[in-house]
Amino acid sequence: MAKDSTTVTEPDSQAPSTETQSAANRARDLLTPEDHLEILRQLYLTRYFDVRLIKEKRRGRLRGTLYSSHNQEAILVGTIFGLRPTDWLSPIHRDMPAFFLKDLKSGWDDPNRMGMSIQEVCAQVWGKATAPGRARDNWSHIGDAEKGIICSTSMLAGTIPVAAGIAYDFKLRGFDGVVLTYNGEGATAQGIFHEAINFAAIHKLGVITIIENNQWAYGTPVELECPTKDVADRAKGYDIPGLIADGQDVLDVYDKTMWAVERARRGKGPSLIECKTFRAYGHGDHDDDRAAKYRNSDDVDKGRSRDPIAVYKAELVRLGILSQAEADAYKPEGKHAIETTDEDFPPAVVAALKEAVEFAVNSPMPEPDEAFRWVFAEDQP
Amino acid sequence: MAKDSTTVTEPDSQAPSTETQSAANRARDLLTPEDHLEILRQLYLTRYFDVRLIKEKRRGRLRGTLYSSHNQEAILVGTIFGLRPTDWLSPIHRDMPAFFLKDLKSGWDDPNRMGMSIQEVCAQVWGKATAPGRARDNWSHIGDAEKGIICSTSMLAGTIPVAAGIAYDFKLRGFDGVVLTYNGEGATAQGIFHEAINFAAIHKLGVITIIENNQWAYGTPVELECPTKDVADRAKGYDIPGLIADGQDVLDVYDKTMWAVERARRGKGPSLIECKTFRAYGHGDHDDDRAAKYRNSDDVDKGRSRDPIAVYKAELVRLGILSQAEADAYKPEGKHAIETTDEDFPPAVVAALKEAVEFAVNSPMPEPDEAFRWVFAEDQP
Amino acid sequence: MSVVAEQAAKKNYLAGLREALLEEMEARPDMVCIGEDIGLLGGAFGVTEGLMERYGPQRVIDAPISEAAIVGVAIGLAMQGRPVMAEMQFIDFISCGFDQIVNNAATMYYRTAGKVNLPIVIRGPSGGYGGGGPYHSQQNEAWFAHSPGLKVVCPSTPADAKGLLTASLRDPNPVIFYEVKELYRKRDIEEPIPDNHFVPLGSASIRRPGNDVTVVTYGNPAYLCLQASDELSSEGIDVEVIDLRTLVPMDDETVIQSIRKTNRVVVVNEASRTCGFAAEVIARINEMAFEYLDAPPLRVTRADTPVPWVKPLETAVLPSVESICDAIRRVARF
Amino acid sequence: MSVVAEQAAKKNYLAGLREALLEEMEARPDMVCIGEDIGLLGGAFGVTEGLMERYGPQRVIDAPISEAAIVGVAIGLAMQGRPVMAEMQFIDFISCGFDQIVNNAATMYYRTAGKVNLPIVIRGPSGGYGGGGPYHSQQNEAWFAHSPGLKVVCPSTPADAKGLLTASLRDPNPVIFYEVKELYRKRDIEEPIPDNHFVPLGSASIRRPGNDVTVVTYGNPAYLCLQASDELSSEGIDVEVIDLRTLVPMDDETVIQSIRKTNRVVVVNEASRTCGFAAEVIARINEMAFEYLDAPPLRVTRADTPVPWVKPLETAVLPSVESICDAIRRVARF
Ligand SMILES: Cc1ncc(C[n+]2csc(CCOP(=O)(O)OP(=O)(O)O)c2C)c(N)n1
Ligand SMILES: Cc1ncc(C[n+]2csc(CCOP(=O)(O)OP(=O)(O)O)c2C)c(N)n1
Ligand SMILES: [Mg+2]
Ligand SMILES: [Mg+2]
Repeated sequence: MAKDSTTVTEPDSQAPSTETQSAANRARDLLTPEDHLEILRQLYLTRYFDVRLIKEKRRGRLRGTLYSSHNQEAILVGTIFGLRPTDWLSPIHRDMPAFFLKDLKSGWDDPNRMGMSIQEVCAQVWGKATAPGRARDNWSHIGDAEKGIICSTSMLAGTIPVAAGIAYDFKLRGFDGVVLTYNGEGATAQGIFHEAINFAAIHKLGVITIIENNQWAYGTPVELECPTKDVADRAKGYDIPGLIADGQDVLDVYDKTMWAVERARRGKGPSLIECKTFRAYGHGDHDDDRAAKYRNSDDVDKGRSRDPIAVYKAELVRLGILSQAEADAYKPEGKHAIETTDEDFPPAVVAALKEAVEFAVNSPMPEPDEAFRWVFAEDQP
Repeated sequence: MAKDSTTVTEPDSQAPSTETQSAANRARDLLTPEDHLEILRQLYLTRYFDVRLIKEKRRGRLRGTLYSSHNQEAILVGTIFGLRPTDWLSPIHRDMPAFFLKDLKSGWDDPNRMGMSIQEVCAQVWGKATAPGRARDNWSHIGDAEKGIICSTSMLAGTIPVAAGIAYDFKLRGFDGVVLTYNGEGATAQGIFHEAINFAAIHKLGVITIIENNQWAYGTPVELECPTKDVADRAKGYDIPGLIADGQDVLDVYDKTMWAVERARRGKGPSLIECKTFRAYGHGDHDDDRAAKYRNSDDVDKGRSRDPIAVYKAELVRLGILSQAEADAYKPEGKHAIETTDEDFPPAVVAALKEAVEFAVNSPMPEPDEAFRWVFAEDQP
Repeated sequence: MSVVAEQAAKKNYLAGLREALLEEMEARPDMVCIGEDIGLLGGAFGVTEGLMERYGPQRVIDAPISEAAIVGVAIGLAMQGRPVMAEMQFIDFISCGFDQIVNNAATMYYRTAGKVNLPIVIRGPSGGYGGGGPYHSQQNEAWFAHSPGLKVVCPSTPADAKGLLTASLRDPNPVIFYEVKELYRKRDIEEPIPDNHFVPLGSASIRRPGNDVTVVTYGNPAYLCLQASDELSSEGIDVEVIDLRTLVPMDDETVIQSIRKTNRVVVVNEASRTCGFAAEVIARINEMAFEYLDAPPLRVTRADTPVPWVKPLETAVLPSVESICDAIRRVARF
Repeated sequence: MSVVAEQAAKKNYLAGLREALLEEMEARPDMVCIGEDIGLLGGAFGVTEGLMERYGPQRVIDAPISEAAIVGVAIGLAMQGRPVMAEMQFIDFISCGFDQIVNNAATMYYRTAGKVNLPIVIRGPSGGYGGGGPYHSQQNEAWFAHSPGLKVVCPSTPADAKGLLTASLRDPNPVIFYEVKELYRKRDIEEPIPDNHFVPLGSASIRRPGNDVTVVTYGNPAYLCLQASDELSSEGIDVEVIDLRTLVPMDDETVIQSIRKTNRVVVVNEASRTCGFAAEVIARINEMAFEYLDAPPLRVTRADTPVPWVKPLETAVLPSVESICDAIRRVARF
């Protein structure tokens, strides 16, 4: 997970690997100080969203399973920040914040933005009729074609072919959009992962596969899911770039993503980006206690030791964008979710969640009769 | 397809690639002159079997589709020749001769040998009760656990996980057997290909995946099935050796196979061997005419120009194992199947087939009532 | 029209399918076809012959041998509003794309509460009687009939082939379309196909009116049932043959009406028996017309076995004119 | 035995399953278990807890997330004579391994004409009522009941869970074993389980004898049916509840016997309606006991929808005590 693990596999002969390396490190140079502050704000928001849900869940206020994204925020923020509103996403169970992070730059409350609002996402978590899909499926299985988010099933890696279909449509239309799909390292063992990336590679589609390698797939370590040294090596089987990013470093994730995105926009096809990170808690909240059985606590401490918020703030101080005092104003980093308090987060972030949770709580449940609707579409006009 | 395309990818750090290269070229040195003559005999037999079936099929004497192995004989003979009788095979539609080639060295008629007899294979083709499986499924979908041959379904690549299961059993028993599975280059696009090789690689199982890259999957060229330069590159996604063999050169196929087999016997896990060849005719006999629509005849001529029998005989002359006159005694090479005559093959080969076909023709059909049997096994004692 | 001209206008089942595809591809420039060997080759059976020449390799995709990806890609294209035809080279291979169909395509409209519908037709050659063995003879429609959100169609005449495929391609929902490959080029069922032929999904067709026994069927067995009816008419049993054509949604009305008249019914499907579609038809009849039944509704189906390859074995397990006659006689004489 | 000791001996459904696995693993050193997270973790629900500690990672394989490979590897192991337990983390994910099950495992014995049988149990948590949504609530047993060569089992009590899993693991055929996850730790169904408990496949159990209406069911709805029976007894309707326990092979005898007595039947399955197993039961009843029916056999099933996540919606589509009572009343008063 150290910075020096950062490598780029670029089989495309037009782009020699040294050039590639530097290209992959240059995207961040275009970020303005405002961008940096927005990224930090998004990291806080992502963390706080998770923390809040963890607490709500513990208090028994939520149904379903919470797959915490704690410690993996840099992957979500770093991959999404540089996208265009018209690009597509397909998050998985551990990526709940991705739904609102998409196009968040357009403003948290812009109803026309190409991402979901935090309200909508909370409505989904609380299972309300105001959720996208009216809470007919749970947690992260939401999508919205108008917002450029694929609605996933539970079946891991199952949205990659859908992403390929959307990217194929882009190609037919001459549109240079990209589709990012998220997958755990465990999901790379699925057959559909192979079929879909194979198809995308053959047709040079703008599909970018983000692998959140948090070392564990539920109770199974990565070595039992993937035989290669790095999960990124899977890319070699398709002659596509397999990049490795430091998943704790939002700027490294951002660089690698932008490199792959720009390449895809130029019609050069898919990439795979392995973001190395570590799952902070149990697989889901139901697994928090059992996880201690299969994960050694030293490893867990080590895995959590590079908090992405801390890593980024240090960089911002180094860049002179934040003073040390500003960096220390809010300090959720390094704390267990339930040890954090609202004071650890910027008031605007706390307020945004408060409002969203209220919206969710006050939203109506779907009517039972809805259950029988929308099995089939009526004939279109 | 030239000899110089012969390369070995050996990610296993214990075996540096130069050593590997020579290892991969040394297996043939252990062959005796008798072995060489047996290999030649097997090439003739394999060709003659196919030729005979093509003719029978044209005369309307056979049901089902014939997927000719013409021009691909070196792959079958070269991969099977060095196996032990207790190793397993899983041939596909184009590998009909593989069933009798297995353990053929033990004698064509040895009832205890660990391969099927030519009689049995013909009985299958003719759909008779004397076929393994009593002709309940067609052509190549036969198997025999006692003979170490997996019974396949039609679903391409679907036997690789079964091979992995058998190899896992070997591992549990401390037995150093290997399992060879055959797949076209097209079949490498299937999800199960990925899942199974991934599993085999994780557990270092003795599964060797032979890819018969004959450039076409039915009417689809390899570029539309596989995005990598060589199909062997698929291996890189699993950190297993991906070897490339000249599929027209039985000794090169033999060398590469033996290298992978010996490696597997040492517990170092699976390999993939791409054998580059060219499909001589249509996908199946029903496609012979239509194939001209999608395959340019120059390419076809070029693809067929290095007949594996000719290539091998030239080598045997060079080695002094055959005189030129002996090499010229039988010359099926370079001829279209229906242009060959029985005089183009050694009399023993012709006689063996004659006897087998007679056996098949004279064998009884299964009784209709059998159709209702063997859906469920009775409780075992 | 002279007899000669009328003869010339007769078309086979496969031609009906091809016409539907060509016309829809022509009429809707956003439509895409995807499948194995459908382009350069024109399909294993030639159903897509000429499509790639006309509409190019971008709209007619020669897919890798990846049934699951074919369906998944079709979903993505359909989400973008494109009608998609996805071919399974044999419908037997649909099992390799099963998850994407039943869990992803079937439920998308439901999961998005009516926001995203998927105009996808997954079609392919199906059925036995041709000696194809276990993996080239399946009619596995019951799996999909049991998966809410999928329509399921199976035409048995050239005109229905065209009319139903057209309707399926225009339907906003995913449709699993079973083509009967033994009928593709069958000469004696050729018939003229009206221009712009469209057969709405969910309407059965009475292939033969009759008063004594209702036979409900679809696909290839429709012809066996017609033959059986002819034979039985000489025995004084007047059979009504209903070809369901669409299984989901099923035309309950036509079936129930018929039973109110005949009070006797036999249901024939060529798939294996347990949990086949015939069982569903019988359950519905019980629910909707129990009082009208004067005899037990019987099923004629394939035995609960795979379809064996060798001809006498295949014949033994599949419905036959004989087994259909037997069942009809039994209910007629009950 | 004192009350206390007897209390202590009561076991839950999950314990029954675990015992069966542990005992078979102990008794048969060649047996192998394979599945996602079954080893280090002990299974998502703990059914395999302790197995890896006892039998090591070679016999208890933590498989990659590859349902198709899990089944395929199980086939290879079983071909070598090993009994195999293959876990699907949720039975919903079985669709990802569908082809290997229906085309490979199910038909191997048939295709080899009785030479290769496959002692594989594919088991996993199934069923709704827990708010799992479309992908953690399925009971997709009808797909497999429709695939000849597979046995299909679904226990509803702790003792049956153990006895049937033991029988399944000893069966020489592939068995798809539906565990009802809502029953895993349900306190009020705990019961003592006899030592060496074995329940032969293919035998139904009469959970409540009665004279007026037969209710045929299995799985979680068995409890709804029992509750409904209690309610209806106060209305003077005496219900006999039959828990099929095994769907393939089905115990026709017990069902038919009961109907000969009651002349009325309701069939309940929690899967979606069309082509669900209830339809099969009704078709068989028609074939075997039509003359005994005094009322139409009715079905109570899930609506033809996915299982929605939010509780009121889930409740709306699944069978309930109320909907079961309604159906029973209808047939009782017919
Ligand atoms: C096809 C399929 N099989 C099994 C599961 C059950 N499951 C849900 S999450 C999970 C582990 C995923 O691990 P990974 O892909 O590494 O993602 P992570 O949870 O670590 O983010 C499993 C096995 C599933 N959702 N889909
Ligand atoms: C899962 C699956 N999909 C489709 C088919 C139909 N099919 C049979 S052979 C074939 C082409 C195979 O090409 P390749 O793997 O290159 O082998 P080759 O025939 O060239 O030897 C296809 C598509 C199949 N058998 N299985
Ligand atoms: Mg993970
Ligand atoms: Mg090929």
